[in-house]
Amino acid sequence: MTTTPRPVRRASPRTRRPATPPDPARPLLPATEPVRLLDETGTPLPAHTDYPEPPADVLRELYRRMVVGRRFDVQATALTKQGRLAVYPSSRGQEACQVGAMLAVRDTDWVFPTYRESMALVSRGLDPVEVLTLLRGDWHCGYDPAARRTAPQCTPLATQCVHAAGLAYGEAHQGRDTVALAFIGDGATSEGDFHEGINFAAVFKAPVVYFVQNNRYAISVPLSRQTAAPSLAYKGVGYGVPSEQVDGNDPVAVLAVLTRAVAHARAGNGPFLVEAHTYRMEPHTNADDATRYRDGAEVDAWRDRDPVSRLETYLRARGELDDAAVAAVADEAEAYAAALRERMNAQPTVDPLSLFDHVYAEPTPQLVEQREQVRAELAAEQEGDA
Amino acid sequence: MTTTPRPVRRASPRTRRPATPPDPARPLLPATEPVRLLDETGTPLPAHTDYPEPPADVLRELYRRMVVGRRFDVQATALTKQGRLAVYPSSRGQEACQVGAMLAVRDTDWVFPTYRESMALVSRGLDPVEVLTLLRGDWHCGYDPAARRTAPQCTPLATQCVHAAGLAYGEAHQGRDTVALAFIGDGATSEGDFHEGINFAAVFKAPVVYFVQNNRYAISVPLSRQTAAPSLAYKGVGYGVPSEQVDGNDPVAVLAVLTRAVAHARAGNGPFLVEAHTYRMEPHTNADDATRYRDGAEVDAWRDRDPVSRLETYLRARGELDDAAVAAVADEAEAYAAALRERMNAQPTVDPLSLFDHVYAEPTPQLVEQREQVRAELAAEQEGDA
Amino acid sequence: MATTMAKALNAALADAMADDDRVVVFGEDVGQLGGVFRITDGLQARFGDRRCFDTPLAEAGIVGFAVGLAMSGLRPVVEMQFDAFAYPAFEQIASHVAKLRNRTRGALSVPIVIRVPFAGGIGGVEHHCDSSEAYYAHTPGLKVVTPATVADAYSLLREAIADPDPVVFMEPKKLYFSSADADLPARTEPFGRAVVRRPGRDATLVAYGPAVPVALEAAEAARAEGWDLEVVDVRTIVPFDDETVTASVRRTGRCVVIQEAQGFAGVGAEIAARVQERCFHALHAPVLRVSGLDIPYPAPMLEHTHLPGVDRVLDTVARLQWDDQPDARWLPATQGSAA
Amino acid sequence: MATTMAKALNAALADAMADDDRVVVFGEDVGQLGGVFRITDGLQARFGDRRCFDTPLAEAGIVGFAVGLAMSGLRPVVEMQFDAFAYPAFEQIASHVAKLRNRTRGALSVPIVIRVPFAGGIGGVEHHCDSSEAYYAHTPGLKVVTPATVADAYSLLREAIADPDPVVFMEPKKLYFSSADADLPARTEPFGRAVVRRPGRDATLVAYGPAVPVALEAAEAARAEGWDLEVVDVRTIVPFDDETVTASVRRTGRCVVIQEAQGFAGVGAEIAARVQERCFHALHAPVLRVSGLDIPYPAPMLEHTHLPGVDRVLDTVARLQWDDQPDARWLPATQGSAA
Ligand SMILES: Cc1ncc(C[n+]2csc(CCOP(=O)(O)OP(=O)(O)O)c2C)c(N)n1
Ligand SMILES: Cc1ncc(C[n+]2csc(CCOP(=O)(O)OP(=O)(O)O)c2C)c(N)n1
Ligand SMILES: [Mg+2]
Ligand SMILES: [Mg+2]
Repeated sequence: MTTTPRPVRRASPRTRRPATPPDPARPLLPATEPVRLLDETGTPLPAHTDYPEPPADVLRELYRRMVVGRRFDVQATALTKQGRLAVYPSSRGQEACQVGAMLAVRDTDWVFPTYRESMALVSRGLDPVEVLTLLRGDWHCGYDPAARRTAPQCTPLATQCVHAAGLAYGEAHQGRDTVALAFIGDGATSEGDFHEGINFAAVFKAPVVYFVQNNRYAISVPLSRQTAAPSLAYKGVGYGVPSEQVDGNDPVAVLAVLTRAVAHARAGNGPFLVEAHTYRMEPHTNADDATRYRDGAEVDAWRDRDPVSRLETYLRARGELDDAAVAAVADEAEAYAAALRERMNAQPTVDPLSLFDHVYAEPTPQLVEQREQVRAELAAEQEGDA
Repeated sequence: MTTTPRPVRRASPRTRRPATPPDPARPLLPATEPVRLLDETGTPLPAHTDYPEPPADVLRELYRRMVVGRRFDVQATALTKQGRLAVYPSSRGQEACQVGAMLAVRDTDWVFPTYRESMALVSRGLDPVEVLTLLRGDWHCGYDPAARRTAPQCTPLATQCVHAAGLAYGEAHQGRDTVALAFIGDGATSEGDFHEGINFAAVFKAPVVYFVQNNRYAISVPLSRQTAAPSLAYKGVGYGVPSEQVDGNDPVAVLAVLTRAVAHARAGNGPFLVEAHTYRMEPHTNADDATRYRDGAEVDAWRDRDPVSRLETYLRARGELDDAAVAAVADEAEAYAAALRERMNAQPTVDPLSLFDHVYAEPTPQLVEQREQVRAELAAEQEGDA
Repeated sequence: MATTMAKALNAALADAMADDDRVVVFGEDVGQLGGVFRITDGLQARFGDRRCFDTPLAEAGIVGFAVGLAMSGLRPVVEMQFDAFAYPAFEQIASHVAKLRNRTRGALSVPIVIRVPFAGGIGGVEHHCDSSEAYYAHTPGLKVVTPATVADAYSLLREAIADPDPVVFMEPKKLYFSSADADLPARTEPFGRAVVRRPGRDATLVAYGPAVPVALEAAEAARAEGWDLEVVDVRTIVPFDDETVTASVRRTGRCVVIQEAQGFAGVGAEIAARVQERCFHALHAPVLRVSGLDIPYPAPMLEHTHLPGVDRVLDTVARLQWDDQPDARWLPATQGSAA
Repeated sequence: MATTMAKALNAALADAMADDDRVVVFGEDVGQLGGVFRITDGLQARFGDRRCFDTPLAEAGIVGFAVGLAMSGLRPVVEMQFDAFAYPAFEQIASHVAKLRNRTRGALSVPIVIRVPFAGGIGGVEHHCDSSEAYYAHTPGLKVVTPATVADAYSLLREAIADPDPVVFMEPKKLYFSSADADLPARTEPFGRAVVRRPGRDATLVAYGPAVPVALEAAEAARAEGWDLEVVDVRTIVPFDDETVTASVRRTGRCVVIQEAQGFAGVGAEIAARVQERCFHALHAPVLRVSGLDIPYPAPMLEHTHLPGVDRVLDTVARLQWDDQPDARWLPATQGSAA
């Protein structure tokens, strides 16, 4: 049954109530444009009242780590060609996000990375061989998450958003001022776990920063298939979570925005949502063929917004970086890559019987039985080989 | 590692860019206050430019169905006491929403109800005995969803939000102008499926109206534990979905807002999100004890905002309703309840062997075997009885 | 002292919370309401709303939040309101809860207890009566436990909370309000031990959770038919106690496995497969199974047809080839198919 | 003509779409990319993006959307990108896809095909190699199908799309690029029929999906040991073909069930339980099982230890009590436990 609404004559026709109360959405919505402190050429933009620029020494460190991070990333892709890595998802083009985020948190904070955050993790100081263990294939997680306060690189998309909420709440519950930083991709924001995670964090005022690297693709699927929202940062208000969008290829802005977001969370104000607009320069992984779904012109356009050269230009212009410093960082990056290459050349050995060690704290009788069976199989194999 | 941001001197210090582009969130955000056309006493408010009032004949029909609906609801609760229903979730207090929604859609539109929408369904014209089948316990769904274009009353919370998106898209795909109306409660908006459903609808521009009856409780859990958002309607913008909030106890406003939302969807503009602020007057179901988690004063306060008497007052004031008409509607409601009572007194019979009929289109050999076993068991039982 | 399983579970939670500050209890309606089955009754009042609290209505959220809390050093005990409403959390359970210890070579453990009121027999409407234990039992890394007695309810839940591994704790809804004498705090056999609830010489009934009382009742009724049946209560599905079960079957030479869940690829299949593997030469008849039908859980008025009751158990015991003749059921079909 | 399983699946989708306008294909990356395994390659180019399209990245969304599309009269075929990434959709699958026909007394049917690339053997990292078929097989209302040959891949997928019931179509990833001669459009045996892939007299190997080539290889290798093994390919786990399997085992008198999935409460347990129930008097040895270990799927470098290979199968065949002596493995344990 349908009804065709029509206006009704009223006793005292007036228009809508004049005085509207203050809009509760305003403090939660992002600025309509991404925050930028540098333009695309690396020239500083007018000072941003909300986001003071990080100090020069921090920016030099940011530069150093981005250069090393990029070199690491290139090396890792090369390792896939040499069969030393099963697969590698590059974050080339996302250096400002990967490294900026790690400079925004403390060593005591927890980080919840996805499979794409290898660069972030080595930038955090994790051993690159341990970071690449998952992708080399000798075990699922190569580092000690508790010791490094870094969750395993997460493959089931968006699931880490909920863990971050729980960890952050649990830390606060125990009187510690830990912040949790959860990485997530544009595509993964479509998953229910993103919704549930940020909502739990908001309801429990858990100190979490949700950091969306919107690199415009989820494998082949463009952003337009993930959302009809003006931008992903607009999701914050629906959870009562303040949000911001930032130019993800502006390293200074990324660091500034995340620093403030982390401070917001640490101060007990609950979660914060940051969306960085960036671009995945490489295919999804080395196994992907990006030419099937996007053209080179688009990639080229983003090449011009390269975050590393942008920061270099800026720091040089400010006199914070000269040729010698740039060369020194480049050398450091080469040395880092060479050391990694060499260590990755060693074929790792994994004891097959270790398969049974960590299913439960103590293996069940069934697993003990299966371990004996495998032990016998291995012994027979060796006999066969001998 | 932490960085303490500090301002940097710049070449040409200026403040933030002056000209900001138009805010893309604005057209999607709800008005900061719920839409109301009647105040709590039933007095009309100043005309609302966005929401013209529905015509008088429709309002009289709304009143009639609300009175019948309420009577049905009371009868259903009574049937639980007589053991004729296993359980009944009352929607008393939500009559404006339950009935208003059904007047906003066409018979050819699809409705996706939850377990709480019994009143809506009988208001849609479904046979009340069929509607109560689920709750009486003779089968899961008593009506033919395809024939009545009404999905089974949904228990797994929020899952129907995704079905509605698919149905609406599928209808449009086949050139039909069907709108899907999906009911959902405040609590269920926390589920991932709400997020995924409304996002799919938005990305595919599927004609769905998501209608949140925010009755302030999910069983015992108050709204404050579901969200930190200013209100649930603020979730729309994060999906690019326009949204509105409405006084859910103002029947005229509910109908006006939903009518416009349905028109928006039917016109090909994609989904629309409506949040109705209302209150569940009864316990969650007859099996619940609401005194454990809320006090009578709160319930009493909402009694003063009763949607039925509000509409009655208004229609009487407008001369659209007089004592005779009110009495006639009351009589109709009584007759409806009496007929229902009588039909529900008959003990339904269900053939146990029908258990095997609708697992697959054709029973598998395994089910055929099991059916024979049950047939034998039943025969033995009968023999035993005889 | 006579008490109910619901009260025993409540006492186990309260005692665990009193003994260990790290234990936190949360879920839907577990706070002020005390849970729809009142298993968490009074915990918020006693321990405060930082130790026992309601969450937003989202099960993946609840389990994932528990994962994070466990990473921070707490010991979360979460309630899924009903069996089928744990399904939204399936990814969190299968891909994280079950695997985190393994994925991190033991560096992270997630000692979470996921309480799942399960199975039927209470006249619940659809989606409120699923038997979902097989999904969890088939997922390595989870322990799966289900009490059938009041004392076990207390003891197994205490052990689950203290256990270093994640435990899916399946509570048979229909037994919540059955009462028995139990001196709480009771401590019964540990995880990994099945228990002979009733000794017998002629055949072994293996059952767990809601099927245990059915097995006991059937064993009682079987006396009239001249059968002396042993009843083994599995208690912990994972880890499974092969020793107790096989010892019993080797003694009796016959075995029927009883579960309430739909039969196909259920836990009963595993038990039947294991028993015949290990007891082949002791068996005088195939291991038979009694289970729910392979159908979606039916509406209340039909559930008694679905549920394996005493008659179905006795019919099956009768087919244990007491005369050493092959089961007639399979003969005609075979001859047909062999032709 | 030699073709691969991937190509056969692609052809089945294309032919189904050409034959029936109602067939729509969607999921993650199935459009322009053609799927990460290229199973949907070219479909969007040929049929347009209303018939083959990408969705937001959300599996419950994909399956729930398919439910709605099916209600509107379409025939959705959805792709879950990998096995473990179907878990977010578990509630939609278990509570709606499997049950809608039943819940509505047949008024609504949801003829959806859920394609799940599953199992390992391809060096995939964690969460990309789960064998999840048992979760679906244990859920009444779903049909569960898994091809092991190129021709079956085509034929079973066509049948799945035409079937009035929802079908979980499990595609063994490691077989995608194995090729065989197959004249497409091929039509093989219908749902509900297992097939004897290799006749033999001494024992029956029952396998499905990725385990079938292992079984065949083992049967070949077993000739050297003097065993003539029959191999039965189950093909459709639900509905299960008792007739073919039991006829084979009655002929051979011995049976080994092979699955790649972790063993506990898996499909192999069901098959073993059924076979011993139905063939008890024909069996010269217990029905044995070969499966993956009861551990989370391991990292690539260890997967060969996990996966049931030819040696594990032959070791198991060797234990089929050819000398009619009880299995020595169980004896010491038993005596220990009986003591
Ligand atoms: C639950 C789940 N579904 C599907 C996948 C397969 N998958 C891996 S990465 C990916 C795309 C993710 O895109 P986005 O979130 O934008 O992150 P990005 O890769 O761009 O960093 C998909 C679909 C997965 N890992 N988990
Ligand atoms: C997935 C799921 N989880 C839990 C439940 C149990 N449950 C039934 S109703 C309900 C509360 C729902 O609250 P709300 O969405 O506000 O709707 P209302 O009952 O107020 O109409 C809960 C938790 C369920 N039905 N489904
Ligand atoms: Mg992306
Ligand atoms: Mg509510």
